[in-house]
Amino acid sequence: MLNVEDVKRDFPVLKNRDLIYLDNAATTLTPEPVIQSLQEYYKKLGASVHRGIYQLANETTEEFERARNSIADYIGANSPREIVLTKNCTEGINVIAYSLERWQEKSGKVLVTEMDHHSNILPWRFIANGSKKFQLEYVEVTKEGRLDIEDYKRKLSPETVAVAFPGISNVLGTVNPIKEVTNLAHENDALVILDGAQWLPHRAFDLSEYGVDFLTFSAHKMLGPTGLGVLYGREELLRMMPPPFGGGEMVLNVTRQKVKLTDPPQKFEPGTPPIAQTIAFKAALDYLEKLEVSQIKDHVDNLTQRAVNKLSKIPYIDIYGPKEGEPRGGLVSFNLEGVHSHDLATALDSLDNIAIRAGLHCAQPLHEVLEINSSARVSFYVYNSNEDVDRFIAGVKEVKTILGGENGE
Amino acid sequence: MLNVEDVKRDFPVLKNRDLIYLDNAATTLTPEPVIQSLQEYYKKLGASVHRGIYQLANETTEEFERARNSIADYIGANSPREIVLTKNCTEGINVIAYSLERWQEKSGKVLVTEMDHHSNILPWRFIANGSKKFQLEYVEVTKEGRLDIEDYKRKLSPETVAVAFPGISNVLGTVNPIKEVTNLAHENDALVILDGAQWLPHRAFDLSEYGVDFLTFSAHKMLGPTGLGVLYGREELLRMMPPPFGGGEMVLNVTRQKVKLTDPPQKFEPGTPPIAQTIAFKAALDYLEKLEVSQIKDHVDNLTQRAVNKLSKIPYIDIYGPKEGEPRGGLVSFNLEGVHSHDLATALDSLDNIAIRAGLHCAQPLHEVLEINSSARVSFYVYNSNEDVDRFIAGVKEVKTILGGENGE
Amino acid sequence: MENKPKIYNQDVLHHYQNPHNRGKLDDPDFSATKENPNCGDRISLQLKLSEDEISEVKFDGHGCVLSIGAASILTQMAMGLRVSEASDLTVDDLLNNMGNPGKMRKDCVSLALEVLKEALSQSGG
Amino acid sequence: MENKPKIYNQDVLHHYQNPHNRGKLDDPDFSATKENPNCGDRISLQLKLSEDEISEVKFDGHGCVLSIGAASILTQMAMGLRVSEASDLTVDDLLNNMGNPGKMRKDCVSLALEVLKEALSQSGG
Ligand SMILES: Cc1ncc(COP(=O)(O)O)c(C=O)c1O
Ligand SMILES: Cc1ncc(COP(=O)(O)O)c(C=O)c1O
Repeated sequence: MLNVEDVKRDFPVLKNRDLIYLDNAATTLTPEPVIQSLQEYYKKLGASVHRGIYQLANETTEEFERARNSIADYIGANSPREIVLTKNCTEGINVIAYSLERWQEKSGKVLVTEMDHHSNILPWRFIANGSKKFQLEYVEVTKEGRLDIEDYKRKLSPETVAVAFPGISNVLGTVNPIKEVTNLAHENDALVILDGAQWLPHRAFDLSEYGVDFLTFSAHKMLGPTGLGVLYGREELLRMMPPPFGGGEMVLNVTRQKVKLTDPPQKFEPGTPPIAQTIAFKAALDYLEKLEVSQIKDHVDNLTQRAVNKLSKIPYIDIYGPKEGEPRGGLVSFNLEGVHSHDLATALDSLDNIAIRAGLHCAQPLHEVLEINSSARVSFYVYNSNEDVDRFIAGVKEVKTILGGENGE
Repeated sequence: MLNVEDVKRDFPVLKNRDLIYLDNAATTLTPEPVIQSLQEYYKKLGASVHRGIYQLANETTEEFERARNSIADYIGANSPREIVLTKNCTEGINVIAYSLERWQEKSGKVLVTEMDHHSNILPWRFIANGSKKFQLEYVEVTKEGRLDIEDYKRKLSPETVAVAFPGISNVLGTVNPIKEVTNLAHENDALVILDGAQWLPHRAFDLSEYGVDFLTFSAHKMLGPTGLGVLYGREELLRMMPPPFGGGEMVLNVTRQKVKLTDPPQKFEPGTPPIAQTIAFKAALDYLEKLEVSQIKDHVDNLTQRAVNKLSKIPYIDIYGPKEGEPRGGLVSFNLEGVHSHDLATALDSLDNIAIRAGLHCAQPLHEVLEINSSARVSFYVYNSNEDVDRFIAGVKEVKTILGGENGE
Repeated sequence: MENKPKIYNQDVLHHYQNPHNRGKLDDPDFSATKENPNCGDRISLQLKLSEDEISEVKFDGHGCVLSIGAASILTQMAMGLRVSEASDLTVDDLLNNMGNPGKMRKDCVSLALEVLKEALSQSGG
Repeated sequence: MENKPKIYNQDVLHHYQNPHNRGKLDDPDFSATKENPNCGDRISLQLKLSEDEISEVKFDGHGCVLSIGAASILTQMAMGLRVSEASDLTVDDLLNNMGNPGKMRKDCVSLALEVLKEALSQSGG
């Protein structure tokens, strides 16, 4: 079991502010060891990586590559060559979308889902609009908030180029059947891109178990610094695929006429990478492993179920996504009838410093499907306690009394 | 005059290591106030920007946008809406290249120069290869290492779509006539992209003086953190141009069929931006302004001229770029006959902890023009002293004695 | 850290619960509708001019306390103004009349104002 | 922080200044050339087999102390080896024979080895 009080002590923001932070699906707070790592980097290292011949550059490069190794190990990649460092999860998806478009001989459909974050919709859409090669299609979401596997099977065919979907929906909390989706795609020779932004923070992920071709996630949603994302790609694919972006550090040889690229991952990392952030992300992963990922999952699951249970008992509330007791990934989105989600967020913040999210959560197509204009969302992490959930629930009830009963319709 | 001893004290790496750091054109060391700013960010703030309704998100957003304002002011932009935050200088150039390709009706030549960094060559080349719209041409460099303005005028025509060039060459140190190049381009209705990576660190830059359409640079080359670059674009252009990359935080409205984008700069910043880095970059700019940019320029110029003078007196040395006394941007590249630049760098590091760069400096086409396989480069910044230059010179002489006289030819 | 506001100023809450000038005009001179895509709030506004003055104004739509409250308050502020005067209204004017709710929700407040400006711009004013 | 190496091991420097097996074979069985694009160093290598053994090997090219030194030392190491044995040589074997110069320059050292492997691969070995 996680000892939440111990964990909380590692997070300076929670000491410096009176705060119940329940917006973890957007970004997480930062623990001491990560802050420490950044500080050490800038105080003791700080040269550019790969090209320097002097000692400082060598040490910096070694720390940087050691961090890349840790990331590879964390997700069970075969090699650090499969780990491309990006600035956020979104960049990784864009890189794959552009690269696939140039590389794929096959032309046909790219499937995304109605529950995708804009970051896993718009890159594909921009590409599909600009090129005659790809057409975008949306796999539907059932009334219960699950991926509609029957609809997926109908839309999937040997003409499908790629399937992009989230491990966990950032609005519904739905935990998708990664293996099933992946196997079906592979039977149709379609590549699989998994948006792991909401999965990686609190669930173990082993590539050898799931077999996806690409995986993207963000460091800042799992205790790491801002400005860093990870793109995993199977090595043989990364070797064959052309990098969409050009720059320094990615070429073996450039004459005015020819370019010879380096091997992955450098091939996909033009320019100076986010060095300090990558090294500090290793500190975040070490911290998560120290807490134990399975413990983190249990803890987050408990908080989430507690929130679902208690919320369901409040009258006039709509909860989206999986039912009580069903698997759910660390978050709950809901609406209180007669109270706009924005008003709820403002009120909880004013009343008791409870930070929750309200709006569309960058998932507008899903809100269209749900036929709602916005929703409120709470999301949990290692430093949240049962008491945080209870104060949140008390807050919701209070807001209902103050603002409910009349709405702007 | 800069008081170098005072300045040095602000840089922990220089206290923690016995080091003469002369690889500033690659990346610079980090001063206390920037480290402090990062630490404060992660200890006191740390929510996601723009979308949060609670107090923590509000404060984070305000700090973040305040930093964007500072960047705008630093380069004399009309508005923070002209400042797009990227992960490095390279990303900025890629964004512009992709966006122009989609937006420009005009098809024709893009001019780059033989002295460009790969980061200002390959993005254009990748685009030119993938599209029939753009053809790449190189403006030549004269024997003296200047941009060949006559060649430029010959290649420039109303069919020229864009001209991309560096303010200062990262190998030659040549200070290019930005205004002249820009005016000629504009007379031909060509857009101007200035690679400011080597200019911004030690020279004032005022957009209203130079009138370029786009400007890119990196925070990590001017005391800022890794993982941050800046792309400036004239507002009316950014408004019209389509963003090449999709994701969250950049849309007003997405239905399954339509997308309505936000205004710049958010339109070009899909996904969670490098928040902490942007805020810390403001601390770097404040620090530079405290030292005074004109003083920094004088100081760096003095060190550079001292190095050129003393190097020229060493027999069997080839120095590239501007002659003694001519304007030169903070760096000197050279070769010692009979000693490979890699050996020189290793030797200086071993003998006296002097960190210099050796190789191609991501500017291989230029090395082709110079007809050399590699070069050694020293580059200076605010914490370097005359003594650093002198120890470097003494080191070069010592290496010559140890390794010179026989070469691998 | 600034002091937190009470959830909402009583006045704003009152306007939200009992909005003024809500509804539709039969024969408006100008009208406009806008949506805040971040939350789906939608306000439409109709107005009639008599000479150069706003003689009637009504709004309709759905939204949060601040957007509905702002719309209600704004219609009161706009009534009787000349087109040029109404066009000069700023978000700050509106915020002041609402007891300055936190900046985080500026977009909610400005929606009504944007709709008004759009309607006015059609009048060429 | 590790201890800094002397600039170079005396032995390596000696090989650089007086390279062994430098030159060209008249009638090589296999040959290969590679360049390290980071610095322009270029090594070409030629070899003759007698049965399955390397009976003659020469290299030529230009480069730094480590790439030339490595090429010279490697040709000595390879002479007389079976194709399979030579194919099994690793950078670490080579580094060990060079007194382990710093890792920062591994690419300089590995160039000669890569050229050897490329030549050997043509033999089908
Ligand atoms: C002239 C020039 N342009 C572009 C770059 C690329 O900068 P970054 O690696 O931060 O993208 C550099 C730095 O190496 C440079 O010197
Ligand atoms: C499911 C999902 N995908 C992608 C993203 C985008 O992550 P980032 O903003 O770090 O690029 C997010 C986070 O908002 C997310 O929840």
